[in-house]
Amino acid sequence: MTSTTARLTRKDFASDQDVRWCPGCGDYAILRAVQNTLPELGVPREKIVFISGIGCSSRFPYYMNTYGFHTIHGRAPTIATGLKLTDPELVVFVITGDGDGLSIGGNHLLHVLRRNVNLNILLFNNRIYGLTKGQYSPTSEQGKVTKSTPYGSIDRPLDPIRVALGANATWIARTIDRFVPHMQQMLRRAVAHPGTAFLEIYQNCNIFNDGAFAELTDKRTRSDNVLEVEHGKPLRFGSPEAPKALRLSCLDVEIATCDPETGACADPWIYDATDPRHASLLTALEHPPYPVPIGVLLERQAPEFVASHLAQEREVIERLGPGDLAAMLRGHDTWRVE
Amino acid sequence: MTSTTARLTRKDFASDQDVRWCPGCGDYAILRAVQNTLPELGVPREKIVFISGIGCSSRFPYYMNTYGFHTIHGRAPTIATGLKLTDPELVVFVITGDGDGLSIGGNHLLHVLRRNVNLNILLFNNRIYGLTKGQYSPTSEQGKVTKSTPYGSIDRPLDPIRVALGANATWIARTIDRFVPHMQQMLRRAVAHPGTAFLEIYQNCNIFNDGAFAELTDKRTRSDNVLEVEHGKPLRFGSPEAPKALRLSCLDVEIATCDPETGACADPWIYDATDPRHASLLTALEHPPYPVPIGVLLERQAPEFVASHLAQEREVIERLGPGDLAAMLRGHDTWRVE
Amino acid sequence: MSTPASHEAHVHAHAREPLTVATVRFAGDSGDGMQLTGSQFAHEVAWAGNDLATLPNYPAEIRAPAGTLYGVSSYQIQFGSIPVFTPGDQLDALVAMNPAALKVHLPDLKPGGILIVNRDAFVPRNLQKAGYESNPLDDPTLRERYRLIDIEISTLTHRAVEGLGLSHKEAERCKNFFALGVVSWLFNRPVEPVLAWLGKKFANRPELREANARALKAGLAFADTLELIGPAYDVAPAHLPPGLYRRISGNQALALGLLAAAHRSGLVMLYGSYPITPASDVLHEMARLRNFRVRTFQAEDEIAAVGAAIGAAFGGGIGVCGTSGPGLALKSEAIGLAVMTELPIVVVDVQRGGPSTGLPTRTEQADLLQAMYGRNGECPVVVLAPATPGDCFHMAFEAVRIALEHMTPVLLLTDGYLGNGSEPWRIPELDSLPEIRPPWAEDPETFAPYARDPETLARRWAPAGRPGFEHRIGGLEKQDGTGNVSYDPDNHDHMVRVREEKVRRVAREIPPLEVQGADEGEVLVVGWGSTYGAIHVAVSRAQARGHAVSAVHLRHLNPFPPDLGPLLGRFRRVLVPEINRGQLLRMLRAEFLVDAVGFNRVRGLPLHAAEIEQAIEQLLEPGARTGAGSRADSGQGADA
Amino acid sequence: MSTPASHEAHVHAHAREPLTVATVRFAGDSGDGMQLTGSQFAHEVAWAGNDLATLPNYPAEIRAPAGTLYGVSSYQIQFGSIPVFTPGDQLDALVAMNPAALKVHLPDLKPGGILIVNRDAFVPRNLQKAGYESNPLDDPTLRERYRLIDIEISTLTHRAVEGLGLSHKEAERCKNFFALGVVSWLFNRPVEPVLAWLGKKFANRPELREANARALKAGLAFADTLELIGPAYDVAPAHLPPGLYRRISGNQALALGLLAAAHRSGLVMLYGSYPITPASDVLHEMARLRNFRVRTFQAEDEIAAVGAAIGAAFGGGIGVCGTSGPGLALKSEAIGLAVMTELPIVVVDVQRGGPSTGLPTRTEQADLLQAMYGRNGECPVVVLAPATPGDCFHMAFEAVRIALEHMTPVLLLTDGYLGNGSEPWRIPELDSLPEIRPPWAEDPETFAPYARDPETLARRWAPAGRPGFEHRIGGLEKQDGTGNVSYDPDNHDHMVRVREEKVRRVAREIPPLEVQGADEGEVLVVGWGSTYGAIHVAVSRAQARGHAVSAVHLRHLNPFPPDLGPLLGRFRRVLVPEINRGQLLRMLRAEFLVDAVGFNRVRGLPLHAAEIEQAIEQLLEPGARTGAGSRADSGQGADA
Ligand SMILES: Cc1ncc(C[n+]2csc(CCOP(=O)(O)OP(=O)(O)O)c2C)c(N)n1
Ligand SMILES: Cc1ncc(C[n+]2csc(CCOP(=O)(O)OP(=O)(O)O)c2C)c(N)n1
Ligand code: SF4
Ligand code: SF4
Ligand SMILES: [Mg+2]
Ligand SMILES: [Mg+2]
Repeated sequence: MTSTTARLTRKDFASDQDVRWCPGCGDYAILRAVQNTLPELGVPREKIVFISGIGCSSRFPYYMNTYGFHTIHGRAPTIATGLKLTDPELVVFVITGDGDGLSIGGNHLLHVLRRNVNLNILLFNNRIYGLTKGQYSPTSEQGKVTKSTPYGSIDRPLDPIRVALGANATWIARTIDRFVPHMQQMLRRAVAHPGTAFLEIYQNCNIFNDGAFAELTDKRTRSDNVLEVEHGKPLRFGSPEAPKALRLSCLDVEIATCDPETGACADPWIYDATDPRHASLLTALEHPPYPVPIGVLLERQAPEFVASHLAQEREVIERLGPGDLAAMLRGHDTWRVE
Repeated sequence: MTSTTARLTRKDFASDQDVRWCPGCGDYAILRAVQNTLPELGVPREKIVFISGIGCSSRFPYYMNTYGFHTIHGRAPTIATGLKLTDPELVVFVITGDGDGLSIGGNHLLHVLRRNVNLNILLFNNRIYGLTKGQYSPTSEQGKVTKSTPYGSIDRPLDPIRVALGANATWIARTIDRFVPHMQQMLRRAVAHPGTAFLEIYQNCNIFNDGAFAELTDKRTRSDNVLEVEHGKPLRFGSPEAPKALRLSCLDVEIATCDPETGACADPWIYDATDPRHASLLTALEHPPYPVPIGVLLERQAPEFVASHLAQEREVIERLGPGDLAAMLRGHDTWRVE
Repeated sequence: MSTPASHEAHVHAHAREPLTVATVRFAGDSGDGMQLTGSQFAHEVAWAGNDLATLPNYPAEIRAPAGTLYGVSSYQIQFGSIPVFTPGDQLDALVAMNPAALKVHLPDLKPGGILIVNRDAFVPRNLQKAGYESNPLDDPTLRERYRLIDIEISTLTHRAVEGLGLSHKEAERCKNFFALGVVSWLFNRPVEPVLAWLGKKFANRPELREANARALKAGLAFADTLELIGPAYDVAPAHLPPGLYRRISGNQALALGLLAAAHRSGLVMLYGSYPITPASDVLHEMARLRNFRVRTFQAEDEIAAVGAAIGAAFGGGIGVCGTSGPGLALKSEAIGLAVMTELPIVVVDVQRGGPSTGLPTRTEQADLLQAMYGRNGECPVVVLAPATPGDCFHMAFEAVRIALEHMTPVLLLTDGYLGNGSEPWRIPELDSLPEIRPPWAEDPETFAPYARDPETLARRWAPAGRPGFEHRIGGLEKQDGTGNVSYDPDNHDHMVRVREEKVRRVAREIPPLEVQGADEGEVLVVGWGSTYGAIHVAVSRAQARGHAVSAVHLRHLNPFPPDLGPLLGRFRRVLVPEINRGQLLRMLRAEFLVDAVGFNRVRGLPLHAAEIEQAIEQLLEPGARTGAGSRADSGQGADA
Repeated sequence: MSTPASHEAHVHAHAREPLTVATVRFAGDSGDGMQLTGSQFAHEVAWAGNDLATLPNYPAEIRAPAGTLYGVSSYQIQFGSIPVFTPGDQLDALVAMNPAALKVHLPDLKPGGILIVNRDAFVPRNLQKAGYESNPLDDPTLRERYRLIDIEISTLTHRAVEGLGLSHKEAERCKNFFALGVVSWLFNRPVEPVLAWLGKKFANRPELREANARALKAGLAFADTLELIGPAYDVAPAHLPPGLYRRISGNQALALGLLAAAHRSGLVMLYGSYPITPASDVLHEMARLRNFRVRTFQAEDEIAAVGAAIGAAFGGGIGVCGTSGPGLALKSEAIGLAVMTELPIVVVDVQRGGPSTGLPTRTEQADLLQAMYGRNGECPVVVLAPATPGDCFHMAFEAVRIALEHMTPVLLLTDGYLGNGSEPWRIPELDSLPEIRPPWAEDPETFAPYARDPETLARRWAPAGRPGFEHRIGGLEKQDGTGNVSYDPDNHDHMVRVREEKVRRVAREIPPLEVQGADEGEVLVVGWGSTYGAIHVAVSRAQARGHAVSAVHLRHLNPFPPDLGPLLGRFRRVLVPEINRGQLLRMLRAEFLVDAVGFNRVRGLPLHAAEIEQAIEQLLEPGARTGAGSRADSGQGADA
């Protein structure tokens, strides 16, 4: 029964439970991408754990033949943190939604990101509460008419990526449910990052918010609306017929047209994913007219929380010697009664 | 008994309760600054409300002879939001600490900022839990030795200003307990802002974290360490003998020395508080070597939450007519039993 | 559409047997529209003047995969010419739109009951998903045991809507209206209200209106013309008290009750909520009321929702927040703040199956002790519970009234069954609603934040904004009168008692209990909340058999009605049926030292009248178990 | 520093009266170091071999402004040559370092008791702040009523430390050691341990060590040489069971108990906590244990803390989180998750005064019903409560053991008095600690996440990381055995009963109750938690008067010990003293239908033995009140 990693395939990661999302839901593609990616990691199945909150997205763990925990609304990062502190060897994924992660669970997200616990957080952003049947979420656009906002919502939305930047996150990326190979690449890199990896996944809820990302995924409009970011590469987008690039002139960003023949662009913005200023400037651009960036937007090194904890533990043991329980019980001042 | 605003003085705003902070606590200066500023606002006393969470700082409302509510840990923004939605005319201050506002209450802070409710949030940041007698807080520096971290804390701290930026806040400022006139100016401008005003106040806890901001307040070191930001003005700091300025070369910021004679600096950064990119770049600079900016770091207009709510209410009433309770009770399909 | 109940019934040639009550359940895939079909049928029977009760039941999945057992959705309705108290135990008729629905629901069909199936759905793939080895429709015992009406509903529906240019999928979606037509014919219920509804619903899609109408009529015609069906029925209108009626669900009624209280008190109402099943519909209802100046706030979580309600109360508004069990758990600390600051808020808990996430779409009564005790310190609140969907209106109004007049948080416990279930509701006259008179602070000279009304012990209310009453409150212990922070030991003991007594004095306003039956006898059945109907029916039946059994239903759980103790004393035995493990039971035993026993089934479903009846019978038997008390029926539980 | 109790006592010429017990309280400004002084005196008496109990009491303010009434801080200690169960009711000696301390604490001093004051502090400003019109020291009645020892402590202290180069402030800070010297002399307690402590504490500040030592000795000398003092006392060592002893507070003992359990089970322990008075010290203690591989996590809030504990349990560690009442309220929802997923966690609640923020630095027992019922749904957990500071060790160990062996959350209720109070503690032998054997999943072939141990009903534990046991759990209702999500009504009812029965079976391991006194009689006093000492003393006294009174103290509150019911039945009356409004009382009445009455004082302070004794007497009177039961003493409460 001990799983060996070498021969694992996608199927080894599928549990025996029927998948219970609505037919057509974007969650299926994400599930597939994850199941496709895991065998490549070379991590034994038992060392992988999926921890989720509550929401359609959060049913994810049931479908993975790994360890899994479908917890309560918004609290998955706390449970994942406790788990990692207990067994640092585990590869832990946190599955959350725009409501789970940013509404009720916003604070835990903030703190797990600042602590930089080595977790892989996948936030399925469908800009709606799916499981409770269609209320607006913190990422829903202003004016949205939903069951709880029959006259349009008045809340200004949050951008998960900008929240993560504010929380001092070390690895931030975005992908889209329909872009399976891109998603798989992001998943691999998330796992490789030794700290909290925060991956926002745009996900279509075809029941309550169908087409929220249609412009980004529709073959006809996609190239003009999506910008695939790569570290050290120019920020190019647009169709082959009308290639474009972003150009950074100090703080200002313009859309430059490139030569459709050669593809050449004059002085495009060479993206530096290790520089938070780039992430900050790029994600501040409004879509439209600017394209929506996907890919790894930020990647930097910082001490990981659990590793720091263990290092401190080792240090203290070195300094004080391993704990002596009997001595500890005795304390400093004792007396004997005969 | 109806208070008239014209003749109010500082004393009118002091309640009859003994102030119960430790002698020497920075909170006293903040209290004084607030009591000094309120009479200038021309707002009758009964229209002013102080709402706090829990912490030393959160005892603030008891000392103000206005309406006041010392609520529970971290939740003041939620109570303030409900209050404003009920009575939009009130001028509401939220008093919170680095633990109250950023640890347990981080999520409410995030959401009140994004909604842009017209509140004035004063976050007393002493980088420690005062009331519970000295544990580290989310703003404590890494490695800090406290009661709960006898071997040094391993958490990476949050910067409240950057959290506010991530939350899409519309007005962000910082001041220091010792800088009373500056604080008063910030308070006036916070109240004037028609949205959530977020003011971080560095506050010395002389019992558990004494001297946390000493470099910034000490006469000898202060001018080199503190940068007073003003919109449309160059970012200057340093002593009269060695004046300095920040210079922005595209994304990079350098410290430039200015002419001590004339005070002239070549090409200083002219700060634009309406541009979040400026706030973002400035607050990303590490201190030291860079100075700590105080003043209004960001100020922009966006629809205010309660106003939007009321506008929607008016709109709906215009469109549907004022609600008719009898008709509402009847609904659409009735039948009569004789 | 105010239509007399004596409407022109659909006339058929067929001979009809009169029925006094009938129970029908529509069951099919989540995607088959069973909730809609059921509620349209409810609409018909209401329009026909019957009394009725409904029970929607749907899976936690939004759209569970087609054909699976867990994806089955159902809607049950009992209707009659006599008062109807429950959605019924066993079914007179079952509509099963696919094999999974048949598998799940057949056990509830009475022997000889009507079973309508869509034969087209009984294809191998579906049979397999439902775990059938062979097609059950081909099993002769099915026809022997039940009156099987085996129709190719899909085929006939497609035929009916031909020529309207519908896609295959769209056409298929009309099949529930065909089934509705068959059932409407069988029970002779009028389809006019459905046709009217279709007209409104599809005002902009005339082809869909036409298609559904055709499917409905095809069902009617099929049933009417083909002779395969056997007897049909009729159910005369019920003798409801005169008045204007509508059908209403508990969640709707609750929203209207809150609205009425806001109207009556003239105050701003703020409804703060974070969506949660089965309470979200209250938020949806409230959100529509912008033109009544009702303000809704979809908060970031349940704590923010109750916080907003508390803020509203501090500002002189009516602070209300609605949630279900897990949300109530999160609000615990903040409700304590409202208790300490003696601010009037109403917290609605539409209970669902627990613990933890539990069974989110099912009903339960297991939050009573949480409502009573789920806070740190001695933290008493008023607890109310409506008995029926329509009663949610009255108890919501009562909750606001008590909160405002007594300056206390009030917890209002409904449940998934009350919230989603519906019944005919006599629309109240606005003038019949009681006044609401908060204890406003009046004189700034003598004002003190914790000065109390000597009668109710309510402190005076001086909302922020009123000149001359500036004051500070908070969660630390208060000196009585001044409201200053006080660490004085005796003051604390005193205040703990005052808060307790303040809640207790609400009892002075509780109307005398209405006992169903004599006010003394052998067995008193005590219930609360949504078990009202089942208990009522069970007790009626026991009474009809000549037993000295009575029932009383508590709508005020804290404080208890003052006449409850004496009443309990006048019966030999007390039975407390609950959809929990004996929570009211424990409260009654502790308070009155009465050797009450519980009848407890925690199945996520309403209790059945029949099982309560049986529990009553058992208690009437000579030598019925005693003493084991609160654990009466628990011994056999742990069969693991 | 393992010193025989028969140490060389400080020898004085003075004649000494022997005492069996004495109660002393040190009181002064928050800045006067009274907590330190008191605990050093406790240190002396422990070293002298007395039994003892302590009661620190400090304001919620960190450093309240000097001289104010609310800024008074105090530390009380009772010590004796006989077993000591409480910190004492009335005082034999009071040290009042300023007028405010005198004003607040004088009422507790026995007539004729010793009153030591620092005359230097009785200046007009301080007198005024304390609300004295004139100097009470000049009021002759003070000298008549008490044995006033009126010393210019500040002046004498400054004189004693002269020449050490201390600032005025530093010198002034030594005055508490002068007072300690006086008290040590009066009761003939050895100052050696204090001198040793000073040596360690001020290893790097020799001038401060010297100054404090001089002040202490000056106090001793002052008392010894001046003849103004009257009789002095001696208290012989107590006859404690033989063994090695230390003094320990409840919070310390709790941390050590957790540590011992981690050690015994060999598992990683994660202690997650968010600071809160009076539980923070447990976090501080645990944080020091890094070299034991105990991991502490200061979470962003209480929900994150319990979440981390649950995560630890999922990973095969011991998940513990500690908090006080408001934090427990916040954890409610998450504890429900641990119940549903049947994961072993321990939640510690060091109770404080409530409701809401309440009286954060005071003690109370008002979270029992919250611990029992403060969650949505039927959500049973094991509830334990230690009886004394030292017992916190054993019950913390027991909590971990039960959690791990029964796969259940355990709530451990201590309180501010237990947590901060201290007593001599016999250091247990490591070998005497029981083994801890979690129900590990063993065979992957037959493994199912909810397969149970037939004896305990505990499910098998297969922590994440173990090959072959991969599985998924969560908060939705589970199918028994497989652990798959199940909406099946009967399975739900079954699982609700299994979770209940699993907790109930813990009762099989509860040792027989130890009854203080005969196991039948007139009155049984039932207590739990920190009231142990007061009840013990009260019952002893009543027994000494010849009354048929016994006591039993519950350390297991859920489930109850199996022999509790029969025991209750053997007494005519049952009295339940609690620092709440009758919470255990309500549980006992509901469970056993026993007409128990409560004695309830909610003053933020431990109960006094005398008042319990009086309540016992009242109950013994012929015609003592009956029936009113749970509300026995509540009528007079609401005098508003
Ligand atoms: C404490 C609590 N509050 C509310 C809910 C109800 N609830 C379940 S999921 C959800 C939001 C789901 O939205 P999201 O996180 O965006 O997930 P999605 O369903 O869209 O994938 C809510 C409000 C709950 N389960 N628990
Ligand atoms: C629910 C809850 N958890 C914990 C506490 C304990 N507590 C009170 S104040 C505080 C933190 C105070 O820190 P901060 O907000 O920085 O305020 P400061 O005292 O430093 O001004 C904590 C943890 C509480 N009162 N309530
Ligand atoms: S409701 Fe939306 S998010 Fe949820 S399963 Fe259905 S399609 Fe997916
Ligand atoms: S503990 Fe610190 S923050 Fe609190 S009152 Fe004292 S000095 Fe101020
Ligand atoms: Mg979503
Ligand atoms: Mg602080």
